[in-house]
Amino acid sequence: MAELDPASALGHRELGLTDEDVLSMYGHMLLARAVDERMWLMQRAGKIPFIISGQGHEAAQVGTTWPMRRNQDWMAPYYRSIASAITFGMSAEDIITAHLAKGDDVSSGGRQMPGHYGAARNNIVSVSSPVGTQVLHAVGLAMGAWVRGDDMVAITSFGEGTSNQGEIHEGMNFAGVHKLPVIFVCENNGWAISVPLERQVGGLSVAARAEGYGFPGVTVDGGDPLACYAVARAAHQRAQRGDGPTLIEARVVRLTSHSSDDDQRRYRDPAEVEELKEHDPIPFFSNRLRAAGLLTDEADAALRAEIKTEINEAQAQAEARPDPDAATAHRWVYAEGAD
Amino acid sequence: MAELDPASALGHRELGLTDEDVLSMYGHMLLARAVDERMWLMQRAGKIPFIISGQGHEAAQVGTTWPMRRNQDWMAPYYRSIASAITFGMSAEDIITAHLAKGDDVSSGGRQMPGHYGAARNNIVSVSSPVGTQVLHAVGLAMGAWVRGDDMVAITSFGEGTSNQGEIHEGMNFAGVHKLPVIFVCENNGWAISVPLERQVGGLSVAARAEGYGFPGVTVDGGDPLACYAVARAAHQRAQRGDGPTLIEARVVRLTSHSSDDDQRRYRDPAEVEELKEHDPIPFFSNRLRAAGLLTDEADAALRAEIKTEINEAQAQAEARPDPDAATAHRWVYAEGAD
Amino acid sequence: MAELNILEAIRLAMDEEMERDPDVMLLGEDVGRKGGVFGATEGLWAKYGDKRVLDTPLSEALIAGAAMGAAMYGLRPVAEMQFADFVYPAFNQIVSEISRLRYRSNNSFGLPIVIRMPYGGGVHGALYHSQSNETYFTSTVGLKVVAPGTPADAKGLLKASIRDPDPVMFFEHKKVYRLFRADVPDGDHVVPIGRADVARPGKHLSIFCYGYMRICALEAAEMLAREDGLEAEVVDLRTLRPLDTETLLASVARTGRALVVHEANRFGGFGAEVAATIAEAGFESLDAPVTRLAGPEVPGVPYHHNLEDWFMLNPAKIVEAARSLAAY
Amino acid sequence: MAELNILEAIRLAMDEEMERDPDVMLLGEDVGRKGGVFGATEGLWAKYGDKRVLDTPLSEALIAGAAMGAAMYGLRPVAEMQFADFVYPAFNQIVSEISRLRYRSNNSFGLPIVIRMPYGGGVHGALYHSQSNETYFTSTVGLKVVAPGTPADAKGLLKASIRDPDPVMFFEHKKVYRLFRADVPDGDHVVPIGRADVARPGKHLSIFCYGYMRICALEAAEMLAREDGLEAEVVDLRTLRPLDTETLLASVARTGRALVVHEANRFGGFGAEVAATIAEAGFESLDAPVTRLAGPEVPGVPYHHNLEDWFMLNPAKIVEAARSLAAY
Ligand SMILES: Cc1ncc(C[n+]2csc(CCOP(=O)(O)OP(=O)(O)O)c2C)c(N)n1
Ligand SMILES: Cc1ncc(C[n+]2csc(CCOP(=O)(O)OP(=O)(O)O)c2C)c(N)n1
Ligand SMILES: [Mg+2]
Ligand SMILES: [Mg+2]
Repeated sequence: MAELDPASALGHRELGLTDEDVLSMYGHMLLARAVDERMWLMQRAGKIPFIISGQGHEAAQVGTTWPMRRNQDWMAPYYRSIASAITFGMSAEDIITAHLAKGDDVSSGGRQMPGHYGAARNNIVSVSSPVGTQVLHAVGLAMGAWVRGDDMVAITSFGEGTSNQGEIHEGMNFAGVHKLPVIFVCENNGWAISVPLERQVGGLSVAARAEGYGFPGVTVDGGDPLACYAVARAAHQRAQRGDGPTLIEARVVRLTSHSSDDDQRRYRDPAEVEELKEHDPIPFFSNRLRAAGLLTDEADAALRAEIKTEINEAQAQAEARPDPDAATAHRWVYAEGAD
Repeated sequence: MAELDPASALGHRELGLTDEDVLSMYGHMLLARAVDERMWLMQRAGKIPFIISGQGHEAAQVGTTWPMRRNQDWMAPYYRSIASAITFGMSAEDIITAHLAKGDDVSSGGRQMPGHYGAARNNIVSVSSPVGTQVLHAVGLAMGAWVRGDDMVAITSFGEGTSNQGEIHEGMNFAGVHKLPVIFVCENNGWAISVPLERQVGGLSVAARAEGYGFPGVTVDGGDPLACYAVARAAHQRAQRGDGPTLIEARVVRLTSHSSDDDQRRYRDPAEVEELKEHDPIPFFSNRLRAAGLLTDEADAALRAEIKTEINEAQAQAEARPDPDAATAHRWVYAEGAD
Repeated sequence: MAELNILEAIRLAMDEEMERDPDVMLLGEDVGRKGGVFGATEGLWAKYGDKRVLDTPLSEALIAGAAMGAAMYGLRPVAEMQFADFVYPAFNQIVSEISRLRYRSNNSFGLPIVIRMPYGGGVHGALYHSQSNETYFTSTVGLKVVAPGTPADAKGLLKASIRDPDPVMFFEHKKVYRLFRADVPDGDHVVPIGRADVARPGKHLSIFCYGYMRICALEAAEMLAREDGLEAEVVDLRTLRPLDTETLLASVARTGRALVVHEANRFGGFGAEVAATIAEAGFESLDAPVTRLAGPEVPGVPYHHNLEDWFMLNPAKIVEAARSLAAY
Repeated sequence: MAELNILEAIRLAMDEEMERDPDVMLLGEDVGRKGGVFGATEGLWAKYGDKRVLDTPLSEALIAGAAMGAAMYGLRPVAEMQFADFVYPAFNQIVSEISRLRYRSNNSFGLPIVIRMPYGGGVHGALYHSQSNETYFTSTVGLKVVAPGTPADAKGLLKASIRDPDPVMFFEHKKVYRLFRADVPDGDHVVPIGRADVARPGKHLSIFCYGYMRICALEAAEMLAREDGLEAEVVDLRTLRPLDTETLLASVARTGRALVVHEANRFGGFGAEVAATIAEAGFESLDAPVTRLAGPEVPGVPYHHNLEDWFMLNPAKIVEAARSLAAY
C-alpha cells in the first residue's frame, strides 16, 4: 500500500529515481564532504597551502549534475565543484592528487592551484580562476553539439557574485537566441567573499534574469538534492528536446570562509555564522532518508566508514605519487612537434 | 471646453508640456533630420567620407532627452544620437563641424570619426566606437553624483544589438544595486547592421531585462515623441527621488542603411525597406500636431524654411573653419606640463 | 594559379578548408548573410548554411568563449572580430583562457582556433577603426600571431592557421585587402607558420616589416636603389609569434644594419622585441644601432586626413629612416 | 619617519590623500568591510564610509568604467583590481576608453584615475594569481605605469598617481607587500612619476629592474661585489611609462653593459622596450649586447613549488646572468 510506505513521501520515485539512486546521491554528497574535510586537515597540517571549499553546496551539486549522462554530456564547473566533479566521474584520489599538485594529477599535472578541477576523459572542462569564463565555454560546447546535431547537454556552475560578470550575460543571451542545450547553475550562497547578495545582485534574484533571455529561471532550495535533481532533470529534458537553456538558482550556504586565506568572522555576523550549521545539507538529507526508512544508523555508519577508508587510501596513494619535474615545466605551451 | 479642444487630445498638457514645448520638440526633430539629410548630401558630394545616421530615431531621442536639465544632467550618447545631442545643446553647426573634422570642432578637433559627438560644455560625454562602453560611463557619472549627494540624472543610449555586450549587464546591475540616478535608453531599430533582433536578443525584449536588475523596464513606441517623453519624465522623476534607474526600450525604425558604407538591400527584405517610410516619426508627429490644431501648413513651411537657413549657414560656417594642423596631432595624450 | 587580391585569397582559404573539413566553422558579427563588413565571408553563408557560418550577437567575449567551447568539443572555429579595435571585450577569453588552456591542463585540451581581425590605418577609420594592436597578442605566450602581406601568403597562412592545433591570431591589414592582385597557387597551398620571407634581397641594410608595411618597404627599397644606390633587404616577418629569428639574424649578418618598421606605436611595440633580439643575438653583426621606425606615440590614428597622414608610415618615411641608418 | 612595509605605505598614502581631498574615493571588490583581500584598504571603510570606500559587485569592467564616469564628473577614483590577473574583463574600458579620452576629446576631458593591481609570482598563486602583465599597459599610449619597490616609493608614487591628472596603472608586487619594513617620510612625501632611481651605484654593469626585482637585484649586486669584485649599478625604473631614458642611458654610458631584468615573460615583455631603447640610443656606449633576463616562455606561473621555483627569477639567476654579461 503505497500511501503507507514512508519512502514514497520522499518523492524520488515520481522523479524516476530508485531507492538505490537516492542512496547513491547521498553517498556522493558524503564523499565530497569527506574529501573536502580531509583537505582542510591537510591544509592545516601544511601539506596543502590553500583550499577552497564546497561545503554546503553538495546537495545542489549532486542534485543538478545527477541527470547528466557521463561520457556524453559535458560540464564546465567552478572552484567549489568538488561534488559535481565527483558525480561526473572524478575520484577522491583525483581531487586530492590535484590539491597536492602531483606530476600526474589529471587536472593539470600540478600546474594549477587547488580547486581547479578538470578531466578531459570525464568531459570536465578544466577550471580556471577568472570567475565566469566557464559559462561561455559551456555555451560553446552546446553550440558545438548544435552545429553537429549531436545529443549532448552542457552544464555549468558559478556563484551569485559571478553572475554579475559581463561574459555571463553574453553567454546566456546567445544560448537564449539559439535555444542551445545548456544548463546554467548559479550556486547562490549569499556571499562573494565579503560582499553580500544585497550589494552584488540588483533585484536580489539571479533566476529572474533568465526571463530577459527568453528561457526559464527557477529558484530551488539548494539544500535539498531531490529538489535540485527535479529542476535539473526538467532542464536536461528541455535541452534535449531542443527547447533551450534553463537557469537554475540553487540557494545554498557557504559553511566555511571563502577560502583558507579568508576569515569570514571579519565581515559576517557571528549569529549568522553560528546558524549556518542548521542549513547543512548533509544532516538534512540524512534525516530525510532515515524518515523515509531508506537509511539506518548502521547503514549510515557503514557508508561513512567505507568512505573514510576510501579517503585514507586516496590520500595515501596521492601522497605517494611523484611531484612534478621542473624539467617538464616548459612543455605543452603549444602542441609539440607543431612548430 | 477642454473636450472640444483638439489640442487636448494630444495629451501633452497632462505631461506638463505647453503648446510651445511640443512645437519646440517638433522643431528639434526637424532640425536633427535636416542636419542628417544634409550630411548625406555632403557625403555624396565627397565632402564627408562616412556618415552614420539617426533617421527614424528622432522622436525617441527628442522625447527621452527632453526631461533632462541642460547643464545639470549628463548624457552619454551613441553614434546615432544627433537629435539627442541637439536637444542637449549642441548646435547644427557643431554637428556639421564634427563631420568635417575641423580643427576647432568641439567634439574632438577633427580627431574622431563622424558620428562621435561630445561636448564637455554641454555635459555630453564624448562618443567612442566600441559599442556599449558609454553605458558604464553614465553609471559612473550617476555614481559620482550619488557619492557627492548631488541632484543629477544621467542618461545613456545604445542599440538593441549593443544590449548584448557584457559591459551593459555590469552597469545595469550596479545601478540596480545602488538605485543610481541613471536612465538607460535602448533605441531598438530591429537591426544590428545586418543581424536582426531575432538573432541578437534572446527573448526579443530588451526591456524585459530590467526586472532582472530590480528596476522597471518599459517598452515604448519610439515613433511617438510624447510617449517617449512620458516614460522618460517618469524615469527622471524616479531617479531624482532616489528610486533608481529605468530602462526604456524605444521601438524605432532605421530608415537608412547602417551607415554610408552599408547597403541594407543586401540583407533586408525589399518589402520591409519599402514599408519603412510609413514609420517615419516626422510625418507622424507633424500630422498629430496638425490634427491637434497646433500646426498649420504655413507654420510648418516657415519652420522648415527657417531650419534650412540655419543649416545652410551652419554648413557655410563649418566649411569655413580651419582644418586641423598636423603640428598639433601629437598633443593632449597627457595633460600638458604634467610630465 | 589565380590572380587574387588579399580579401579574395582569404575567402578562398576559408572556403577550401570548410570543404575539406566539416569541423571548420565560421562565426562573428555580420559574417553570414551580409558576408562580413569587408566581404571576407561573402558567399559562404549561402554555401554552408546558418550554423557553419554563424552570425553572432554583438558580443565579442561570446565569440571567443564560444569558439573555445566548440574547439574543446572538437570543432575548428574561425572567428572574426569585426575590427581588431573591437577585440578588447574578448581579451579575457583570449588571454586568460584560450592562450593558456593547453598549458594549464597539461596538454589534456588543445584549441585549434583562428581569430581573424582586420587591422591597420590609412582608411579614414580614426581611433577605433585603424588600430594595429598586435603587440597585445605577440607578448601573450600560448598564442601564435600571423600577419600576411601578399595574397599568396594570406591564403597559405590562413590555411596553415586553420589546420594548426593551437590558437592563431590572424591580422589582416584593411588597407591592402583590395590594394592589388597577385598570383595565388591553387589548391593546397599552405605557408608554414613561423617562417619569415626575404621579399627582396639586399646588402646594405635590412628592413623588417609585415602586413601593409611590406608593400611600403618594397617601394622604399625601389626608391633607395634608384636614388641612392642602396640595396635594402626587405624581410617580411609574416609570423610575429613565433618569430623566425634565424632568418632575421642571417639577414643582419649579411647587411650589418637593421631597420624595424611597423605602424603600431613605438614604445613597447612589437618592434621592440625584434630590435632587442637583434641587438642581443646579432650584436657582433651590427655596424649601426638597430633602428625602429613606428607609429607615433598617440593613442590612435586621428581622423582628419591631415592628421592621419601625419600618423601613417609610408615609403618616403621609410626611405628617410633607411638613409640615416645607412649613413651611420 | 615611520618604519612601514609596502602594504602599510600604500594604505597610508590612500588615507592621507582621502583626508586631503574629498574627491578621492576607493572602489573595488572587497575593499570595504573586509579591507581588501590583502588588507590594503583596512580601516578606511570605517573611517570614510560606504560611498567613499565602495565594495563593488564582481564586475571589473564596471569598476573601470564607473571610475571613468566618476572621473568625468570630477571625482578622483582609486580602483582596485583584486589581482592583476583579473584586469582583463576591464581591458576594453582601460584600453579603448580610459587611455584615449583626453586625446580623442582634444583635451575636453581628462581622467585622474588610479588603478591599483597586486601582481607578481612567488606566492603559490599559480597561473591566475601570479601574473606580471604590465606589458599590456606599458605599450598602451595614454596610460602611465608605475611599479614601486620600496615602502617610501610606494607611498610617494601612489600619492603622485592620485594627484596625477591622467590615468595611472599602479602595480604592487604581492611578494614584497610585507617582505620588509623601511623608513617612509611622513606627510606630503610625493615621488614624481617618470624618474628612475639609482638604487646602488656601480661601474661594471647596469641592472635595470622594478618591483620585486629591485630587491633581488640588490641582493645579486651584493653577491657580485663580494664574490666577484664586480660593482653592479642597480637602477630601479619605478615608472615604466613614461620611461626615464635619461637616467637609463647615463647609467649605460658609465658601465657599458646593460642587464634588463623582469619577472614577466621575455618575448615581447617590457624588457624588450628597455633593451631596444638602450641598443638604439646607447649604441656607442655598449661594450656588450644588452641582455635580458626574464620569466620563461610559458603562459603563467605553474603552481607546484618545483615548477614555481623553476619559473621565478631570484638573486642567483641574476648573478649568473650578470657574470656572463661582465665576461663578454
Ligand atoms: C574575474 C575575477 N575577479 C575576481 C576574482 C577573485 N574572486 C575569486 S572568488 C570571488 C568571489 C566569488 O563569489 P561568488 O561568485 O558568489 O562565488 P562563491 O565563491 O560564493 O561560490 C572573487 C571576487 C576572480 N577569481 N576572478
Ligand atoms: C565592440 C564593438 N563591436 C563591433 C562594432 C561594430 N559595430 C558598429 S555598430 C554595430 C551594430 C550596432 O547595432 P545596434 O546596437 O542595434 O545599434 P544600431 O546601429 O542599430 O542603432 C556594430 C556591429 C563596434 N562598434 N563595437
Ligand atoms: Mg557566492
Ligand atoms: Mg539596432
